[in-house]
Amino acid sequence: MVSIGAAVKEPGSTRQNKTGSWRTFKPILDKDKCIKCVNCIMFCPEGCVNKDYDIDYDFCKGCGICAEECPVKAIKMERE
Amino acid sequence: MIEVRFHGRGGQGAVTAAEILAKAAFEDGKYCQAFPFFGVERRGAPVMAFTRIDDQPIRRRYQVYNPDYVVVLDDGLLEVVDVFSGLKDGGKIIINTNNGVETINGAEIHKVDATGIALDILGVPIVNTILLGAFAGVTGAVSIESIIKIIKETFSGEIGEKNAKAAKLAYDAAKEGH
Amino acid sequence: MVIKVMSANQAIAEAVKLANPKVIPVYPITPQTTISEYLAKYVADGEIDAEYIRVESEHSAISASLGASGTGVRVFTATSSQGLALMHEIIFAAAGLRLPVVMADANRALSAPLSIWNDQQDSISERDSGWMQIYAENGQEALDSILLAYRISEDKNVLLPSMVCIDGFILTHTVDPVDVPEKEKVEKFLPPYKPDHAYLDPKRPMSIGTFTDPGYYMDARHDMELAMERAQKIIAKAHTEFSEIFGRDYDFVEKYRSEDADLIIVAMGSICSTIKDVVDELRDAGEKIGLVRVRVFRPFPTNQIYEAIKGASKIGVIDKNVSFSVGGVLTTEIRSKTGLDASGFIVGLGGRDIKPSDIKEIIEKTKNPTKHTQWIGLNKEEL
Amino acid sequence: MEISDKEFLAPGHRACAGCGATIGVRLALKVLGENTVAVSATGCLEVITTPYPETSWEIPWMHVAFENAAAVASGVEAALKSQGKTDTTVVVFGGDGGTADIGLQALSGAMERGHNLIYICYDNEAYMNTGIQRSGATPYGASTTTSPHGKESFGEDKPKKNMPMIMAAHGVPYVATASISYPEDFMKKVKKAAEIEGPAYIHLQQPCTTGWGYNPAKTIELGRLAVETGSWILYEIEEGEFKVTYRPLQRKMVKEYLDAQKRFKHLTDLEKERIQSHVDAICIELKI
Repeated sequence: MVSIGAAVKEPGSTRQNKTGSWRTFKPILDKDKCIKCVNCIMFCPEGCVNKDYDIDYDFCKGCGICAEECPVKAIKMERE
Repeated sequence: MIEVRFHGRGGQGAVTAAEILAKAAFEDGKYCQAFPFFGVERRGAPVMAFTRIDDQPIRRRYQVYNPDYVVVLDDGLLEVVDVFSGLKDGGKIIINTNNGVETINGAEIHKVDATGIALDILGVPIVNTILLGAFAGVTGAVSIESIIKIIKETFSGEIGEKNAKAAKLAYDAAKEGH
Repeated sequence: MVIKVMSANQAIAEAVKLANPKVIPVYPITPQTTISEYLAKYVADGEIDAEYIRVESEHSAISASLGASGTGVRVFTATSSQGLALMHEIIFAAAGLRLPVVMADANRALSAPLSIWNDQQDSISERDSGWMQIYAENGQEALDSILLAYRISEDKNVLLPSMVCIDGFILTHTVDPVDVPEKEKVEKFLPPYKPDHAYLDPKRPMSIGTFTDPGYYMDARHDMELAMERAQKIIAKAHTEFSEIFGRDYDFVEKYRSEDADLIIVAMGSICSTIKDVVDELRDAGEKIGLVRVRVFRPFPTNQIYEAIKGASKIGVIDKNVSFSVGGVLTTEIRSKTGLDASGFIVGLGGRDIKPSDIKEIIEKTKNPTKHTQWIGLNKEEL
Repeated sequence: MEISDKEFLAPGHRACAGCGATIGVRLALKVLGENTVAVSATGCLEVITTPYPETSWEIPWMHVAFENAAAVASGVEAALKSQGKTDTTVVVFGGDGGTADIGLQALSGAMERGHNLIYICYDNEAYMNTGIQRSGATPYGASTTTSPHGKESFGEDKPKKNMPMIMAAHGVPYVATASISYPEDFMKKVKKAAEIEGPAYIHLQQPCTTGWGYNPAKTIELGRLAVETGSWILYEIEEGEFKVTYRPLQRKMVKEYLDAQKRFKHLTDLEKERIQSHVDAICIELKI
């Protein structure tokens, strides 16, 4: 049964779709090196780096922007 | 049913006249209908408007082809429009003119120098309300009281008063003419 | 009861004033324009508490209507002809989004060649959009139909937009007496719009106008079909309550001296008034002639039409539209939905005046049925 | 600047890995917060964020069609106003096609009518949703599927339409350009746009990994190169006052930006020089 007008009343419900499976390379953050500059948080297209710098691998597509933009090279992209 | 056709030029108020006549007839307790033959004509071009008055609700919705009365707001139209077209036998024409106009096909022609009255009272050559006064006087199809009431409703303040006065003047002149 | 002499356009504006929408996005187009003007004046005079948006096109008029309706408020817009055609894409979206927008269409011919005068090609061409369509016969019905349209569209069992169609100039610019109902009566008939299905509110975020894959789209469209079917009952109920409150009776079809008629003419809109005069005249002359006026065109009242015309041996259907190489749309739909034979006539395109003699010609031709579409009122040299 | 930790665009959306559009929307919504209604034009963003029965949006969101987002938003804004909900922000996200081409009329109308809304054009310089066709915002020399380079063509042969200046000509109180690669600058502008009464327009450049042809990890780097080379200039026009908001310390050569993308790969040195001198002319005038 489709809702009236195909409206979606559950905000943020794409969370059901775990895009982590799209990944070929996985970002690994070395928290000892991290200087908490927020670059990875700001620039993540998925918004899947939280304020404690934990990466949500359920959604990370492995684009590598975080590793590229990390000023101290604290993030490494590793083969899945 | 009484059917009336107005001939004017764009901007002269023929459509407004047709509507005032309809509203005045309604005020008299009759049923009514008024509508323009709405062209894309601009100011100055010939236009037509129609009014129907009856004791019964009016349903028909086509143009008036055989009018009982024709009102001509501008005698210059005689050159370009057949204002006599379809006029019923014994029909009447009320025409704004200060020239001689010939009787055609036995139609009863009533000449009103509406422009003269308009210039005297209104200061501008707007003749539609004056011809409605004359129409009431000539035909008796509508009361002058209702015409005056609707004129005042349509034009507020001083303009309404002046138009009403002009209409009454034309009405009285038409009555005297009988 | 206040009866005033007014045009159908003013009657519609009066109805809108009574329905009190919160947003009115409109764009002028002949012969709809005076509706926009009356509404602008009412808003300027504080007689309607609404946001009046002077949009830059009809496309934006309907788009803004959808945006406003999406926030859960009542909206109104109006258009005609080219304007409706320009809206076409969003007309479909309005129905698909299930936004109960009410719109007046001043029926006017579509270009080319350019014409500002009446026929019903514009709204008929939107018949597959999911909008309900009512064709009014006069100014009174135009006013009443706007109130009915809000009531029906906003019913949670329907939630489809409505188009109230009035013949350009023949109704839009013709003044005759119209009863403007009291506000209290309208409030009794028309409850406030309180949507649940589409409601942009930060306190309860929802996404309206999503993207569907083949797994959902067809079901969403089927749901519209079901809503259109449900609308039949809702419309009937609204008619009954309207009659109780306002004392005026409406139905899907109006039967005029058709009960015992041998020959029935079927038509929509203002032409029916002229046909009634002709029916009376011919009845007086002993002919068993009747008229069936289709008032609600969508949802298509198949049963009501069938019941109204099945007893006649000859049926003539009049269309002010044409589907080229097929015929008039009302004709073909009546044939296909009722299974009855009917002769089809095209009249009045681009405002050609329809006289009693044209109606009589149609009646005569109906006596000799044909499947061939007949155009009535062409210039002699065209025949 | 106060920036919400909260995400208003949920993950799980169907954007390409490395998508610049979703970065832009995330950053804007962090500034605007939860009391916001968003309207989208048809395009990548709409398709990737609302695959029924799911949505990525955590705020109310509406989409109707491609060319009418500004008109829909006009209706939303007017309706909120009619209900006294004037504290709710209305934001529009339209792509460059939906803004500079097919949606220009509706946008012009909305801007000129003075609705209190923010229109953000997320500009990836071509119709990416339908597969990289040329738009009015496609830059000179870019090869797209409808302006391909070939024996007789070097790709797009017209300069990019100057949308922000078209908006400025409407006399709206706030117009700005921005880049997702300069988030602070962008977010400051979004904040200003929200605070200003009346329409605001932000033209956000947003590199597209698929359409521009580069490694997804380089999205931010490409946006930065555009600005550092002077190919994309960050400025704002506040109440008619023009101000460059970011000046590179040392302007890089445009070649570096062009060579990093597949869409410019075919250009000859001569063509690249032509682009360089065009950029130079503008930058010299603006003292960049």
